[in-house]
Amino acid sequence: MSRQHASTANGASEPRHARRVVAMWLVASAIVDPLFYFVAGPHMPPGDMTSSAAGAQFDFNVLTMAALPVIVGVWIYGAYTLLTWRAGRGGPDPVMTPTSRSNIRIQTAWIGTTTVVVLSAFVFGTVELVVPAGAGGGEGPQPIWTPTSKTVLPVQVIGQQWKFTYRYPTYGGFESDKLVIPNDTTIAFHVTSLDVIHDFWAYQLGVKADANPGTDNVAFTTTRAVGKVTVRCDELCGIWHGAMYNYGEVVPKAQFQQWATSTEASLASATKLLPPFAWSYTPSANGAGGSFYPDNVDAFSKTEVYGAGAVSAKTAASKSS
Amino acid sequence: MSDASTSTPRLLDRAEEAAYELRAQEGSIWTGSRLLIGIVAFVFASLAFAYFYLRSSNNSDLWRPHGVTAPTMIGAPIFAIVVASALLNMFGTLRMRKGQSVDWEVSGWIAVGGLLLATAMQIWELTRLPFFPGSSGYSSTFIGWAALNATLLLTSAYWLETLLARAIRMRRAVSEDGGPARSAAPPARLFRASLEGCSQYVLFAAFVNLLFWVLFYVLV
Amino acid sequence: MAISAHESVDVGRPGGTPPPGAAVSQRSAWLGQHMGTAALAAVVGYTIGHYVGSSFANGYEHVAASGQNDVANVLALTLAVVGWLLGSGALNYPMAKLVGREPAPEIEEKGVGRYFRYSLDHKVVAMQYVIAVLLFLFTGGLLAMAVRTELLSPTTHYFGPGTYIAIVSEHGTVMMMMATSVITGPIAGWLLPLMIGSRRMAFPRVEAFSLWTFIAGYMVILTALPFGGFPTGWTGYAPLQTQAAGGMDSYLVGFVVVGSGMIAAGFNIAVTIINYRAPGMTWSRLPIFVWSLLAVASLLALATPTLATGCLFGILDRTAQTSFFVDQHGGSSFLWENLFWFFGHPEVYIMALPGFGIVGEILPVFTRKPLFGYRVGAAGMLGVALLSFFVWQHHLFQSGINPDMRPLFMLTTELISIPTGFIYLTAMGTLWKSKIRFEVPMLFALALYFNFLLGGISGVYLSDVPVNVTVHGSFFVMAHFHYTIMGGLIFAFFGGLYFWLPKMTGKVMNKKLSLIHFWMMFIFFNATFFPLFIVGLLGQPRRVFEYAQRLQGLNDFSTISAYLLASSFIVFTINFAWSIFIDPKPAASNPWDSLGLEWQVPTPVPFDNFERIPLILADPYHYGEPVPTPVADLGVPAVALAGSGAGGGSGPSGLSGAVVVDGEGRASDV
Amino acid sequence: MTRSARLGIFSSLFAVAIGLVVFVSMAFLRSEPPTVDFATGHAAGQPVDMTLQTVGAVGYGAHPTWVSYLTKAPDGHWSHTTLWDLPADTRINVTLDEYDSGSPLRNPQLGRVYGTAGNVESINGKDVSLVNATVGNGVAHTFSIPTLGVNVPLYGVNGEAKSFCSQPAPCPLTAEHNVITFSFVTPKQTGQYPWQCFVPCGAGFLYGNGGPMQTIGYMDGFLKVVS
Repeated sequence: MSRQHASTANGASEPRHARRVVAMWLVASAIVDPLFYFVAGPHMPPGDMTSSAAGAQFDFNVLTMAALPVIVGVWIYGAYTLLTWRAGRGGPDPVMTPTSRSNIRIQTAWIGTTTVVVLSAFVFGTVELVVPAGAGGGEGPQPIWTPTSKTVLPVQVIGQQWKFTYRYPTYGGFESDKLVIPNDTTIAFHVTSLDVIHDFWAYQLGVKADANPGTDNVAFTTTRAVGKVTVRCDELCGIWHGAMYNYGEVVPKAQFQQWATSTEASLASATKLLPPFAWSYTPSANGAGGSFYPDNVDAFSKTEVYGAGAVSAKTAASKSS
Repeated sequence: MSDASTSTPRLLDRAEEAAYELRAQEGSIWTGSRLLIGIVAFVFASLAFAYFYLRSSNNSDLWRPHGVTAPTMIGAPIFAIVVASALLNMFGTLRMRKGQSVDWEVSGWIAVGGLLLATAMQIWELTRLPFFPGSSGYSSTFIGWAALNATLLLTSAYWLETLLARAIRMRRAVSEDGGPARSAAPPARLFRASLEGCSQYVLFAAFVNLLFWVLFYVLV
Repeated sequence: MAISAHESVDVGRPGGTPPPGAAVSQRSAWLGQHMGTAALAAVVGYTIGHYVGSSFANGYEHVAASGQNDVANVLALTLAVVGWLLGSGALNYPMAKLVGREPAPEIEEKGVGRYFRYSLDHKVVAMQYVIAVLLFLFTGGLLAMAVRTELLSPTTHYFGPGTYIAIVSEHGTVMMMMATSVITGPIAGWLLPLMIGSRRMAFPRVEAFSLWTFIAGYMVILTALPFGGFPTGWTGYAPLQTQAAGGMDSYLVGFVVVGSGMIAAGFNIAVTIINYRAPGMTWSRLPIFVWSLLAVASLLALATPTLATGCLFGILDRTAQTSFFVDQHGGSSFLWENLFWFFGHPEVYIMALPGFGIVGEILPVFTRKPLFGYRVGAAGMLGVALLSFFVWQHHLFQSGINPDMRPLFMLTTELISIPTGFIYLTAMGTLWKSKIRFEVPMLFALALYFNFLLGGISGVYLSDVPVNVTVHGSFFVMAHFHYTIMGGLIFAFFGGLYFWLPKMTGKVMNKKLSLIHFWMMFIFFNATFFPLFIVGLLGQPRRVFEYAQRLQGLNDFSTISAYLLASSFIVFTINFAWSIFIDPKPAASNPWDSLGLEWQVPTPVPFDNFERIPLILADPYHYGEPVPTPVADLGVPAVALAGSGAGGGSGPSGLSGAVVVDGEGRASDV
Repeated sequence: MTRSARLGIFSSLFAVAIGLVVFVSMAFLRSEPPTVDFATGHAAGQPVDMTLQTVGAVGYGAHPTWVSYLTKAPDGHWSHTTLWDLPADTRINVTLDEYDSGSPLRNPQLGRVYGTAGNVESINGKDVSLVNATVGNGVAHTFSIPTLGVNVPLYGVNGEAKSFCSQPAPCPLTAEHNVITFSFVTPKQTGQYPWQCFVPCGAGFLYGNGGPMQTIGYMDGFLKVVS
């Protein structure tokens, strides 16, 4: 229908635009997808130091493989239409055809294709979430996707304004400023906070979990290679949010064993001062130097307390000054 | 154009324009009052969400320690007054539809008084609480409820009062063709549309009070 | 037919105009209330509120210890807003209503003074909105420059860390507040009645109320900085919120104020669309922009109450010392996250959809083709609006809340890309075999499609839970939503401004400056934000003042591009001031040869918009017909013949009798 | 109105706007406490001596009730600041007079002394490597540089003591105080290193971490390490 008007401009028969666009798209996609996967893919963040990092990298690459043809397709389509039918070329005026308002076949195909793509992305994402035990994300206090490994090393990550510390319950519950974990081991990070919300982001480990006060947020990963780890806070937590980072290490198992036992011994006297190990703590909502809530407000529950409630002397001090 | 049959669309003439715009205004009041109920419903849905969220998570075992509740001796009358006011106003509105605008005026003023009384009591209740606001999840949500409910009741009373005042002012102007209840004059028609919406709103306020009465005093 | 149906209903006073009733006497143009009295009353209100708050709360133990009286802050800000409304005259009618008065008739105001008053003319309100929105936008933009300046260096700091966080938070909040109204206020406020053939918005006072609360919200949020800023970002996460400095009160009060304006605007738009469509404006003839507004209005009206309620809880936590968000006292830090994002996600579609609507209007005009897949496009907008209520927990994938729900929220989030895809379908279909004029509005529209493609596809990465582990809370997210909001909404806003300003102001923008603005904005927008995707993937969290040394190159590139992006807005400002105020050139009545109803009225648009209520004959997309179907019978000779290449064709009103209209009922039957 | 008049109006509005922006950013947003210079005139290889004090309430200024650190400048006068220019790769000998009362620590792990020379501090002349905050006067504040791994808990004084400092800062040596000394080495890499207190000492704020805990010049600061 449209073709009968199209040939008026230059007398030549109208080129088969749709075929050209599709051909260009297919060629471009066939180039960019493998190019990305094989050249850039292996270097995509966050690397493959752990199972969850490798999973995130793989998922990222798969999504990009799906996204690139879409982007390239829209670009090619856009460039083609804008160049071909720009008014400056002096082509014919478009003429209303039955399909210029709607085209059931194209619309159905479009909806069908996007639906299939989206549902596949959903299925893929769900499998990649469930099979690798939560893919390194925080799963809350009762994880429903747990690792198959029988030996899991629990590491408690405690966020406070503004630093992370790490407790090792299987080594007497000592608390360290540095994150050290063994290689080839499944780790369960138990992330909690002593005050506001933080977020434990161990970049190279592919682990991220919010640290909420009074909540034990569990994230699993399995280490695959030794190396340095950067830990950053990923949830705005106040003035030093940007400075709330430290470094960790994945070390060989024997080295970890040695580090853990020697640190347990050297910190023994400090560990005694810590509250007994618990999966989450209930710090006082009041600070050391006088209260936010009045002192006579109800007593707290019986979970482990970081920081004692005895603040009266301090309150008196700040009042007197 | 003017001789086109009624099945052919044509421009409205001036008189039809006026009628058309009046109908649009009436429709706006109808739609607007329903949408307003929707908006307020989302406010109280948020409160209900907070209630159930804190209740079910029971953090630090402090949803409602020691079984304290807000004073029922104040809460129950508030609830009763609001429901009674809403029903009374609804009854008045029904009488109004039958042309008895005075019945509605009487019941409406009583309802306004009731709603204002309930607002005052709701605020007064805040000074009579047996708990500190920050002592538990229950105490917090209750303070939130009191603040929101006082606002809800006050706006209901305001809306109803404006209608009652308008009915009085309008009475003489529309007395010839049936008073506010029957008159075909545009102000009367808009007034009735607004009253319709207002009555629904007050009923909705009563429903909200019923729901949260159950949540805060009964189902504890 | 519908026309006959409404003839049969009882017509109040045949031949007469509706009597205004007992009208409030019109205030004097010189002595009345205006922005000056409003500001004065706001200052008085602030002082009273602060005095009252200080007098009874200064003795509280925690206030005495901290020296920070949130009660006084909140009372001062609240009473300042009340004073502002009182002084502006917003409360005159609500108070007159208490004694039963009818509203005053909306009379036409003249002169510059009307732009400083509580005007009930939707066109005046919209122009007030234009200025307010630009003020908001440029304030946020300057804060963005401060943010980028700090990020020039990973370890040496231009601002203190507390100031930096305050600036970041202020930037985010100002921009989010602005973006909620950037199109619904100025552009929709001006055009909605014209597009649906109405003489007014349904509730002109509600319209004006939304503007004046919007301005009040702007001033309230600006007080955050002198109050010490707030450290939470625009998301305001509790319990940091409860702990924060006095600026947090401005955030909470400000969002309640702006939120009530948003609710008012959404309410008014929805009611107007439903009730004030001209005869013949059936749902299938509604311009696509109006469809987007309907979707947005429902989101504004229904999602914002949750935010306002959440902010009320926050205010209570800070002043009455309740414990909504404090775990140790029976609250929950998750509660705010849920309430906030239940609003927050519809909010981002509040910001996306009007942009889609605008480009949907611009494209047919500059391609001379009907909008392709109109029904699909409209359905897509409603679909996005509906789905947006069911996706909020995708912001909380790593939070530890409901892990079992993650696949569900991943599904709903990804499903949104289907209706969003419809928007691309309509654009691509419209471009096919068209005749494209690269005028400035068209360039902005095309830029939206370019930017939103990257923004939308990066959203799929974020919705995928395993990938989200890496990208959540990083600069990747930041780049993503700047691509959707700035690359989408703000480009659409400027496209819309360039498109409709000739009609709104009767003046033309300088084309050369407009083109410079566009190309600078487009190039440097991408140069600013594309590197930030990479920065995020390489591990830089949001809202940090220190970052890894190896990321300095990318950050600096982004910062310098951001400066150039900002200078594009200087070009716009000069263009706007020059072309509209300093050296105005009159615009043609229909410079783009649009078929849209809003272009068929004369410029300047009369106070009543339409001399006669128009009879809508067709949707406004009948391009490419030998004799284009006129959009409406206006009852008076149309000011311009639509359709550039369409040749002759008689005036729209001459055609009306001959056009066979389908049997759909008149629109305003409710 | 003529075109040039309109041009004049808009130009002056534009100028006012730019002036406002410059003022707000320079005079308001960039305002911060003064930086005490310990680097200029420092002989390479020599340690730097630094004297600090912590007080329970500043007693003046915008926030008289807030706890704070104070710094004694090389010229001997006390400055209400927490920003220091320090030479790189240099031993810093800190003498800290602690005038504030103490409390138990939120995280008792911070009772350990580490990152200082010998991983000890000297409290009133006695070397200590671990402070038990639950006994005695508790810990008033800590001096911690997280990125350098330095943590020094500051043992509190008796808040009920007769000579407890209750005057505007700086507190005199006659008031009840602990003298705490320790030394650490600045890094070779120049740059700004944040330091802070980890005791939630912001009275009247939720978790005690607001107010002075989040304000430069009170309980937070920077070591500006220069070459």
